[in-house]
Amino acid sequence: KDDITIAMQLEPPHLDPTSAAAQAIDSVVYVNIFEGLTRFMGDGSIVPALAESWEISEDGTVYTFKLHEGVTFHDGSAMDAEDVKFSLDRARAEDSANAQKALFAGIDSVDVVDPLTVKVTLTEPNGNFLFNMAWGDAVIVAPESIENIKTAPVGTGPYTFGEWVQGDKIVLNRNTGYWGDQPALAQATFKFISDPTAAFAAMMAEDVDVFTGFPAPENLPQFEADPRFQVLVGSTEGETILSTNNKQAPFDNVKVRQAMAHAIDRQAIIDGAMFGYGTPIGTHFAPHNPAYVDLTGNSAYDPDKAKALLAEAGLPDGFETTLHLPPPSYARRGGEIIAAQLAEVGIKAEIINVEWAQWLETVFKGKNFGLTIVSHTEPMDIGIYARPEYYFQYDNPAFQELMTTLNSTTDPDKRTELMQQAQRIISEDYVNGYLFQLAALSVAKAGVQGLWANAPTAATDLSAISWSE
Amino acid sequence: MSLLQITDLSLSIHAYEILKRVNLTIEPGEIVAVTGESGSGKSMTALAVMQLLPGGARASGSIRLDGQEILTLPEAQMCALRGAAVGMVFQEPMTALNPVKTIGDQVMETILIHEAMTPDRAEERAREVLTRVGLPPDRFPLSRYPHELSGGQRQRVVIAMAIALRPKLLIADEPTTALDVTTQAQILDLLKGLVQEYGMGMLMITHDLAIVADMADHITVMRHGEVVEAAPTQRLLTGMSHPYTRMLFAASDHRVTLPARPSPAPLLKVSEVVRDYALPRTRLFARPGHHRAVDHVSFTLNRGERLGLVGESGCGKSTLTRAILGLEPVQSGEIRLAGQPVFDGKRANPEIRRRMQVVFQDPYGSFNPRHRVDRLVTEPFHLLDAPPTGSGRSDRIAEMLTAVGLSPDDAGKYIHEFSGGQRQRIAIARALIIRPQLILFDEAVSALDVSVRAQILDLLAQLCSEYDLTYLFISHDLSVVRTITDRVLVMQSGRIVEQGDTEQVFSDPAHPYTRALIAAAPQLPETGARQA
Amino acid sequence: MLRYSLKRALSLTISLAIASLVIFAVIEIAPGDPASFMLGVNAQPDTLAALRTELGLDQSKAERYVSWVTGMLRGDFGTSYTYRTPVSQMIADRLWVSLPLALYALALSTAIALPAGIYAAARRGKPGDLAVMGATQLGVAVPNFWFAMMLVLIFAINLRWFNAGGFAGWDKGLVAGLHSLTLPAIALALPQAAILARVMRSALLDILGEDFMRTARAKGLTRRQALWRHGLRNALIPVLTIIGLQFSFLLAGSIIIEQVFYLPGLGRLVFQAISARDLIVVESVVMLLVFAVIVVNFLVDLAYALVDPRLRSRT
Amino acid sequence: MSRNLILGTGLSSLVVLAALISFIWTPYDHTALNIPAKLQTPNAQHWFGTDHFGRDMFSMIMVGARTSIAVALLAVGIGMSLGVPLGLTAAARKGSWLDELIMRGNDLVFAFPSLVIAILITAVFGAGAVNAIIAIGIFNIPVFARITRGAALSLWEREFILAARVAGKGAARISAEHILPNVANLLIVQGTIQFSLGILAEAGLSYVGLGAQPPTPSWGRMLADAQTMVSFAPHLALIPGLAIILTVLGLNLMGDGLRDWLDPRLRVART
Ligand SMILES: Nc1ncnc2c1ncn2[C@@H]1O[C@H](COP(=O)(O)OP(=O)(O)OP(=O)(O)O)[C@@H](O)[C@H]1O
Ligand SMILES: Nc1ncnc2c1ncn2[C@@H]1O[C@H](COP(=O)(O)OP(=O)(O)OP(=O)(O)O)[C@@H](O)[C@H]1O
Ligand SMILES: [Mg+2]
Ligand SMILES: [Mg+2]
Repeated sequence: KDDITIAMQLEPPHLDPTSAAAQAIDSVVYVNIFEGLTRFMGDGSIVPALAESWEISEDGTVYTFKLHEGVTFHDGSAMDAEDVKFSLDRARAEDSANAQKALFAGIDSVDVVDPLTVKVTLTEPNGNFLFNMAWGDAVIVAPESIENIKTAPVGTGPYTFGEWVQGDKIVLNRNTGYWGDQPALAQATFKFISDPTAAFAAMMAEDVDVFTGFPAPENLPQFEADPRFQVLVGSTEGETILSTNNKQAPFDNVKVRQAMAHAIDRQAIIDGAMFGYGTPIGTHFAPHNPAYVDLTGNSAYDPDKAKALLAEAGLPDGFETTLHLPPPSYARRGGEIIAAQLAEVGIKAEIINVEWAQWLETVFKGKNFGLTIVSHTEPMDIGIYARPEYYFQYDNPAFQELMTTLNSTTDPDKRTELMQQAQRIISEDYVNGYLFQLAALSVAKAGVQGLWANAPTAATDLSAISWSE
Repeated sequence: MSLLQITDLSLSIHAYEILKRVNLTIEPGEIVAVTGESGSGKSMTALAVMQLLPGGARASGSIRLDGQEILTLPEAQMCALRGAAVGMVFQEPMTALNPVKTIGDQVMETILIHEAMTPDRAEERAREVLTRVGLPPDRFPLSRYPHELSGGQRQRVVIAMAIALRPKLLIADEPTTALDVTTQAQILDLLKGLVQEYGMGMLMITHDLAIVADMADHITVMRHGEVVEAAPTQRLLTGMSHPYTRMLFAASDHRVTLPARPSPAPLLKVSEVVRDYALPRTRLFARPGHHRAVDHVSFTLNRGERLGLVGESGCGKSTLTRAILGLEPVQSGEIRLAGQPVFDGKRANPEIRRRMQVVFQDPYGSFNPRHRVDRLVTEPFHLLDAPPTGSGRSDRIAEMLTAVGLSPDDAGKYIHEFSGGQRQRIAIARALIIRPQLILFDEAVSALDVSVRAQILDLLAQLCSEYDLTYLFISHDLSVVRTITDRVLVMQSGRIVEQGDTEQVFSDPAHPYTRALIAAAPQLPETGARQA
Repeated sequence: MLRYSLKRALSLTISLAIASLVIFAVIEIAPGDPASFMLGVNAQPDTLAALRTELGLDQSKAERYVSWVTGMLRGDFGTSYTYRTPVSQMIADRLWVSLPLALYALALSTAIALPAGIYAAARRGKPGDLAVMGATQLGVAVPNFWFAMMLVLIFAINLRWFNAGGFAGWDKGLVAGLHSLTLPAIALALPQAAILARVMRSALLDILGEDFMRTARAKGLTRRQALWRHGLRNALIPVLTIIGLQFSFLLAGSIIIEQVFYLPGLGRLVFQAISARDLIVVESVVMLLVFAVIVVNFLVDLAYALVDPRLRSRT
Repeated sequence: MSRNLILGTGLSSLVVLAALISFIWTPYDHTALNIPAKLQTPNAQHWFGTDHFGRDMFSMIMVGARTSIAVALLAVGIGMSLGVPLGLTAAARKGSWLDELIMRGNDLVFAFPSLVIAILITAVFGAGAVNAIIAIGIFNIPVFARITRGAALSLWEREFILAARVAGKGAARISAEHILPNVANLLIVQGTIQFSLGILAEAGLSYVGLGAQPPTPSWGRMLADAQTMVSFAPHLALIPGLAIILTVLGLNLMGDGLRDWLDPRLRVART
């Protein structure tokens, strides 16, 4: 068997990873169709991809990338330094639609040295630069394919785009002209099944071979008990938090935020909403990251303390607020539980179920909310706390200062220390309610091997996958 | 051996006894008429012969057709008899035919069920039969649907289906009640001719004694499910032995005496009235056509006069009534009551409206079933500026109910607690309660049994002397109009073709249409009953 | 007949025009900007503006309504905001699931309901009738999506006779396609069948009481013959009405059932489009659904004329 | 009173009773989560078991009845209070442009399946019980308008209406005094049926998330929540499903029974 059907919850809106935030795009195309200079591995490490090697100048501002030889795009044209320059310049251009423009913000210039050498000059040293270049938003695209990139992507990866039946599936085929090792699977079909029941049914019926990001954790025990299947539980970069509108009264009072933090029983949420899958977090940082500090103690479940804090804040009878819940079950179910827990201490949170579009409109853009539950799945995104205009509106100059320092620091130990300091600040400021790290839940047929257990970034690395005998 | 011999037929439906020991015999070529008031069991007797009784019916006794016992015959054999040996014609030609099948199909069906033959041959037979009943296929193709035929024509199709296989026995249940007099005469002639020609026996059910006397060789009178009298026509007409039979005959030719009419002083003047109904558009953007229901009608109704209006169904009688009442606008002409127009511009004139009242045909549909009699009767008070209230009101109600022969206590009852005749009395009370100058009776006695009809006519005559009534009496029943009116108008297709004193018109009709109408109406022969 | 059809066609056109206006107006006031949804959380204002221009969102409402309607008349439903593909193409793909499903369900429910109704009417008051009527009472009361869940539980999860969801695709063959539509069709059809059977029965019973049925019996037809030859076609008139009305329920039902079985049909499309603020898709699919109901009722009106000659001759 | 009527009234009153009692008493607080006690099958403490949050299903069913009844009842109310006057007006002005306008308007609304109305409404105002009521209510308007007009038209042909016109009464007065009382039975029967359809519609809307929002319990949402768990906790789906079925069944039986009881001649177009 050399083909595979992989199901996931969300269908990509289009297939250009460089002009949208949708994770679903990366889940299909990242390292399959498109590759960047560097790439993520399943364990989160960054390794060379199109760039064979690189040199970093002494002051840390000039990166000289040596490209692999003989790499061609799927349309047959050669991938060279011009393409890299084009891709990076396109991403950082004024009118760029890139969703992660910040990744490229520090680039001062991109210069073609020779067809296989590119020099990237930064305005200041950036310890994250190679990491940034591994993102799906930084993949190398062919200038002549830009026109149709959204529906007929052309990349350098081990798979070529086959067909897309909107609302149903996308088919990828093995790229026989791939510059690297030939992958084991000749064909891969991505099916999009957002409904948890249908997900369960499709798996049970063996319609699909793999389901990544399985949406119904309650069904996992059944798969575990079934010899036909294997269940992979890993970690994602998704910090699931109870985002709080820090500018809105009474949340502008740290006592109130602290009270809420103590009113929440994380374990109940993990058990009730995620059926036990998920790691409690006490700050906005992934627990599998070496720099992580366990700060859950700052916000231990203690309703009495919560009530006392509320009284101190002048709200002995609690208050009313809104709780906007986007569609994923961590939010919808978790929201119901949190609302009930908050009610225990006198906080009446009115649940408002919203679609993502509405969420973006009212919560994210409009900042017209009290509370909301979201999983922030971008890797290493603690930097959002340094943006006072960001939807939860945390404005702490000290923290902003700290982030600036962090960005210009390249020394690993120093960086770790700074990151830990940052974790502590937001934890002790109770900026948001920190709930749990979203688990990466995958179900696969017993014979599938090579799947990523963890999800350091949204990706389905097809070349790693194969069938056992 | 008789063709049909019914002996001691008793019938009950669930717990109700419907027929009690009915006896009846029909010989080939003989017409036996069964008559009697509504609900007396005439139809049930016929249905028992067909074995098409409603669910829950249990029959005992014996029905022999050509010597064969029918009551115990298995359903399959009964099916073979129906349509082949016994044919049946029903009352309502409008509904007796399947609306979605052509008349040819429906006639052919009778033939094809019973006799194996090619459809072509059956079609041939159907043509013959339809021609025989007066629907020659060149003018009435077999492909016509029932709704494309008039009532009389449909009844002919029903008859064609019943006689297609020349059954030995033909049962006709009120075959002409739904038709107007001229058509009725034609259908009766057709039936009589068929009986003679085919030598069939015929069981004819009708409540119209004039038809009975005219058609039947033998008469059976029923009442409450029992045969009260049965005899050959001649003998029965001359010597009715049962008082019920005598009463029936007397009532069906009931005459009343009206008080003398005062000297003529015009009350209602109808001049050149035209009433058009718009027809549905024939083409999308064409001007819609119209149907002229009332066509330049003019007449005068004097104070204290009792005016009749006769004409066949659909000639425009009710339309004229509605126009006089000011319920519908007229297209041209004028209607004045006591010198004032009924219409005040486009709207009805309330001043005039309150001087007129009306009594309708249907004693069941004329009342809101949810109101009590007092409320029903006082509805016209709405027309008064200062309607009586309190005891004044109840006194008026009591007075009116007494006047129409009911008790003041009836004011608290609902309408379903009254019989048809009583309801018609209440309708009269409602019309009288505001003492109108003019009352319109639109077929006010047509739906009633003869005996009840006689009572209502008596009541009217009595009220005429008590209240000096002026009325317009509309009916298609010539005998009723003849006795209850002073003067009569004859209407044909929206026009008044003749008018004059009632006796004058009836004894010496001037217009051919009037003559045809009178000739077609079956006449009850002189019998000894009238003196009783 | 022609005039009748023309008149119905005219009122159909007017209805469609008003419906399109209503739909457009409602969608217009719906909050949520498609462009900002598409670009996600970190969108830059200038990028947004560029996208809005590209999507035509910066035109006036009237302009957009006109171009939408005239586009539809040409079969061009515009371009999906999220997928960037022609909406007509997406709808056509989905129709290949939704339409067969609706027809399958309609066929199933008719095939079950009419015999059941006839059977019950012919055995009025007898145990057979009572059993059918009892079953239909229950059938009417069962929510179709719950029924669908139970079907999945029994036939897909426990017995594994059918897939619990998804659509095999017609390219795998007619049998495979129908196989994946079978459970959804049953879930849709049975509650409908219950209603239809009741209507069929009561229509037949009404007809059985008609005078012409007695005439038919008097000709010598057996009860059964009379029922088949004279009863059925007349009873079809109310049944047709209900089938026409049911169509609207069938569509609504199939939107939900598509959710349960995860079928890539129009229902799912409209839900997806709503959550993605793909308003042009929402508008077009809703318009299509309304169009379908209106057209089906138009066809039912025409079918009346075929069944009932009285309407036909009102030329 | 027929067996249907007794059985139907019995079932329906049971549900109404449960809804009413839930205002003053439920075995447990229906909002109280008890996650360690989740997914229990029916037992002595929890008669209908517990859901995935450990909430008491019996209490939720009781309170859910409240939601179902309130939504369906209000929707019927909207349908009746707008549809009946429209139908009466159309009948009184039969053949006029007003009649034509009302009936074409009806056809138009009828062309929008209730779910589509709900989708449109929620697209604008967001999901919620009120919007479900409005959606179902709008759908009910043409139902009542048609049935009222149909019945009223045949009444307008009756002679007692003619008698009332002869008594000088205007169309509005006649409609109120004579037509309405005589279509009341029909409306009661149709109202029962629409009520039961409303319960089904509410369940359907809540199921797809367009109905009542948490924490308001709703049978349809309970089913939606249960969906991924049917395979290991079937009671989560069975119990709300049966609650819906029995309620609808009760109302339908009651409607049928009422029809026979109030007036055997009335024939209601069942849709
Ligand atoms: N289906 C039925 N079930 C019960 N009783 C019935 C049924 N049909 C008729 N009857 C009763 O049987 C009796 C005789 O009815 P039948 O129809 O024979 O009367 P009729 O003499 O033909 O009257 P009409 O002149 O009005 O036709 C009546 O009292 C009637 O109420
Ligand atoms: N509302 C209407 N629209 C169109 N045509 C009508 C209408 N009412 C009556 N007609 C037609 O006008 C003509 C006269 O009808 P009308 O009711 O006055 O007859 P009639 O003499 O009272 O008959 P009957 O004896 O049957 O009561 C008929 O041809 C009828 O079809
Ligand atoms: Mg009779
Ligand atoms: Mg008349």
